[in-house]
Amino acid sequence: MLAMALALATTGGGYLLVLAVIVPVIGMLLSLVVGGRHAERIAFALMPAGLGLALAIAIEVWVTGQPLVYILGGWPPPLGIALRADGFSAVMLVTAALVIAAAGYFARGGFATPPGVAEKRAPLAFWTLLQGLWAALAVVFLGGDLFNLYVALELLTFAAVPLVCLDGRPETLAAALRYLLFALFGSVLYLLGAALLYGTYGTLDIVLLADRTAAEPLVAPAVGFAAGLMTAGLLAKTALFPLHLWLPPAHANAPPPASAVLSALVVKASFFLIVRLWFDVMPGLASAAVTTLLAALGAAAILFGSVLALRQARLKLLIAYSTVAQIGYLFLMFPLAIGGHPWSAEAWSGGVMQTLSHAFAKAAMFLAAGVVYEQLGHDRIAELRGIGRAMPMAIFAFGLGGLSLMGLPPSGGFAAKWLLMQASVESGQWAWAVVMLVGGLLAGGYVYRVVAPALDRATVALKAPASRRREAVALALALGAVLLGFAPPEFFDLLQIGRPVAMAALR
Amino acid sequence: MNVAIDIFTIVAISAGAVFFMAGTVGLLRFPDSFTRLHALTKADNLGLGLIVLGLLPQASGLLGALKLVAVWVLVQLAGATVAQLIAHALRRKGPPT
Amino acid sequence: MSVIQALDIGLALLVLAVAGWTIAAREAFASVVGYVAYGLLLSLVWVRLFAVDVALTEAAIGSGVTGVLLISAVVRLRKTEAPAAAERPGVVLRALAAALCTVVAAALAAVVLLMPDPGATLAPEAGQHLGELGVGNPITAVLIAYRSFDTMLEKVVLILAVIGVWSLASDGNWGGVAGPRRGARPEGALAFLAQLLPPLGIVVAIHIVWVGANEPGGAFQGGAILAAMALIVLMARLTEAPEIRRRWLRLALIAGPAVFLVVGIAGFAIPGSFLAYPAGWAKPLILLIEAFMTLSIAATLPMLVIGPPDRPPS
Amino acid sequence: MTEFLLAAAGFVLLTVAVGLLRVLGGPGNVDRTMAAQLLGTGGIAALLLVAAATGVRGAEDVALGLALLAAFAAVALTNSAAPPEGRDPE
Amino acid sequence: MSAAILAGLTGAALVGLGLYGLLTDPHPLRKILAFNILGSGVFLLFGIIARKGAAAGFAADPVPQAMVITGIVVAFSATALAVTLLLRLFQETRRATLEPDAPAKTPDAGVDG
Repeated sequence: MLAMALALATTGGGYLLVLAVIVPVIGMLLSLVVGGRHAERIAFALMPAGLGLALAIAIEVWVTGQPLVYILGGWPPPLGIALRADGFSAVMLVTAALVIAAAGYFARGGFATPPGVAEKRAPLAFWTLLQGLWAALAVVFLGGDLFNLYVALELLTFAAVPLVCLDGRPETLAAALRYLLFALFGSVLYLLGAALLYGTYGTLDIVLLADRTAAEPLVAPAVGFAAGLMTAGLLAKTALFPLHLWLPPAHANAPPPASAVLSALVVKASFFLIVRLWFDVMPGLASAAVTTLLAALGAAAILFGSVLALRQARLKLLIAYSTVAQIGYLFLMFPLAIGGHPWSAEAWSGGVMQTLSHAFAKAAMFLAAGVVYEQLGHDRIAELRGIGRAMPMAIFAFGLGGLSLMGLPPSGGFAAKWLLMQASVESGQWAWAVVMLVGGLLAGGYVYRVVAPALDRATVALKAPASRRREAVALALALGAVLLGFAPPEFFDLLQIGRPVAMAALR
Repeated sequence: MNVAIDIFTIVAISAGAVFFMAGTVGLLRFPDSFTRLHALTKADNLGLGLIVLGLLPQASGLLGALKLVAVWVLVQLAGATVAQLIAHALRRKGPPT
Repeated sequence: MSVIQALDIGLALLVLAVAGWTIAAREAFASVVGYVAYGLLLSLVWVRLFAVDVALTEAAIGSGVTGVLLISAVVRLRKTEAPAAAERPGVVLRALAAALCTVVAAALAAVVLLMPDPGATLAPEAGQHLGELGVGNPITAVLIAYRSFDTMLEKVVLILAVIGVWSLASDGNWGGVAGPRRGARPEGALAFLAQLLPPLGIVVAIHIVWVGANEPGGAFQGGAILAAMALIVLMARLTEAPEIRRRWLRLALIAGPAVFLVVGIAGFAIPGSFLAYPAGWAKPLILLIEAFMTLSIAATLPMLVIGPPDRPPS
Repeated sequence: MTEFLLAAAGFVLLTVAVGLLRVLGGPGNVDRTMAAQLLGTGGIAALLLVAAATGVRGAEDVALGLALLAAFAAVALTNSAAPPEGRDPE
Repeated sequence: MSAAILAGLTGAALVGLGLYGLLTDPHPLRKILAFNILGSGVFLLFGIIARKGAAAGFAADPVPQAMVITGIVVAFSATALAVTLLLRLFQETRRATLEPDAPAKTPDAGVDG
């Protein structure tokens, strides 16, 4: 009951959670009103503040060893809404702040308002939507109420979809429309599930729901059905195989900074909610059948996505299909991390590490591909020979990101896959380990397809002058993915704070 | 007194319902769009008027009655405009079907 | 079977029939008109469910404003219908989809029938604090007090949607005006309606916002009616929409969430919690927020309907 | 009285439903637009009757809202059907 | 059978209908319509849940009703964005299809820079 009482009252430092949400909201509103080049300036002024807030939240969670809570308006759940941050939320917030800052820094120039022009379409849209997306992510990671999270998911959709088609080419418009339809389908299913949960338990607060589902696990058939609907909806948004159809065209055609943010963060947001749902809200319902099904889809995604990535002719499509595959790894944590087994903590850390390292690695690779595209005027893989000399940092970033995708040391991807593999061996679920090994080999194949010819000694004709600044941004993100592999044990302790099973011991 | 009012309500509303039926019969039987339009906008608006009239004594206070009348006026206005617009559109399209 | 049951069953069948028409109609226009009729019928269902606030929202947004949006779109897309119809999946796939949807609907129906009655509720908690808030309409209390955070974010969703719609303009038209040029001769009847209706509509909208604190109504419903009035004036070409670069337009768009945020941040200082209202100040603050939310919604919805600017700024 | 009002509402709704079948079938878009008008009038009548019978507060406001928007479908149609200058000449 | 149960069954049927339209109709505008019907079915289920929660002198639980109001507004903005995207797609390609065939064959066509 201690945990319950804690979850329903504002904790010290809780106000940081509010600020983490409203800072980007204020930035977005101000950018729209002031307009012009100020939109970019406001976004840049607020990025360090957002990063600082995210770090402050992470430190506060780490120091207190407890999730942070803020009760909005002084109305405690079930009537009101709570914001909560556990270890997972905190690291996701920091990741979001870093990736968004990097994407923003990369986008400078590409989305600049030229002097003498009061305001241009693409820059204003990009900077306001980027901040809107940031706010949406903050609510997703901090929201403690399933309906509030529905609003957050919609915020995310409305910020992400227009980013896909900022250049207005027909294929990006079609990709954006398809993405929007999938996303709306996902949210409406999610909302339907939430309705059934409210009808059964009379609350949508995650902690209260967890308590009530634990007290009466299968009080009504509504609960299982609701969980199924919500999961199906969120899977459509996460683009888990076979609901991935919308992802490759959308991610491959968006402007590079948008692609980076979409693949690094936006698909992770709905994944984050699936984790919340099955680990926090209704762990009692996560039977072996459910978790195995999720992991089996994940395994199928790994194999299918990797093979398709191997066959793509365009670099950005290759990276997008690699996202389909890497999302699959995330779902391997379900059969391994559920429950209070000795290996669960490892699997949990592995799943979170995969989320983080893929975010950095994939953002780096999309930005690197953006540099390639900009300087060559195309991204046909067959014509990439020798670009390593022209843009060494970009290719190095791509390679380092690939290293993490393959799961080779030293990288965050290695740590993630190692932890997951260890858990699958310890739990006797060997099949997942085999899938991970095969997936790693296939990833090696598609990374090699790009890096090997790039390092060739050939000369290429460049269309645009090299931008070392942009290459450096990509490289910095890739280094972030590598650095995660050196995370100290304290970092893994942080990831465990608020993990439902760990919290159950407190009750 | 109450009975008299209730009888008034019943009579007015019944008459209104009959007009609605007449409107629908017109929609079904009239041969072309122009005449159907008449059946729709005229008969139904009258029907609504009678129903509003019947409900007036049952309304809660002056504001309620005022709102009922306003509803009727607005529907009249919409009906008149729509009849005009649709007739125009039909004429632009050529001979009625 | 009592009269009311017969009425309810009839209404339900009618709703389903019109919805079925909307899905199955061969021509898209027929489908859209079916949807408009469907929205109207739904408001009746909401009244039967004692959800007058929802009925108002459905009437104004679900049927009215959405209807305008869809009808203007379907007329422009007429030529795309035949090619799209050729892409229709085969009978087997459709039968499979139908089976899947039947299973989902049946399961849902079973779940609904098995739900406890009376069910879980927050009505007592919601009613408990109405006194201290000074409002009589519990839905307003939920929207502007208990779950005000959702309401504020939802308005941000609307603003992002406007930015998304605007972002689909061509570069040259950025900052300009959306919608048809003024001066195309409006139909006489339409001009007449567009001059007569808005004053009445504004009165109704203000009434609905004002009573919203205690009776059904509120910012969303009132704002939607104002938006509809703006749309009819635009459709009659009595005036043009503002250029999207106008500062006042953008201020109107963000006014609602901005006031929400200001009140919310002030709440940090005085009652000590974000979005909390100091004792005794709740009602005036709620009315203040409602007023600005109404303005914002009235500005946002027409912008979403008329689409991206299609003419360069003057 | 209540029963009578409800019966009247049911009757109006029934006539509306029959009329709806007729106009939704066409033949043209303009005919179909009458469906919205038909429901605008009949739906409002049924709504007022039901509200009077069940004593739901605020239903007049819904009727007011519907009445304000009653002409919208027809206006939107005639407005888009006549292509003004400056829009795509379809 | 109470009005609430009936509305709930109607809602369930509407969800099925909307889902079918969303899955099978190839035209994006029809998909958008189907999405709206699906959404209104979900809202009706919220409505029945609210009605079953009648308590403390209220005819219905206000919390789900307020959620429906939020939901209707969000569904409208989604419709508006989707319709605008579709119209723009039509303007560019004279077609309204999501099938990625013709434009995708020449990935670099029309790229500026």
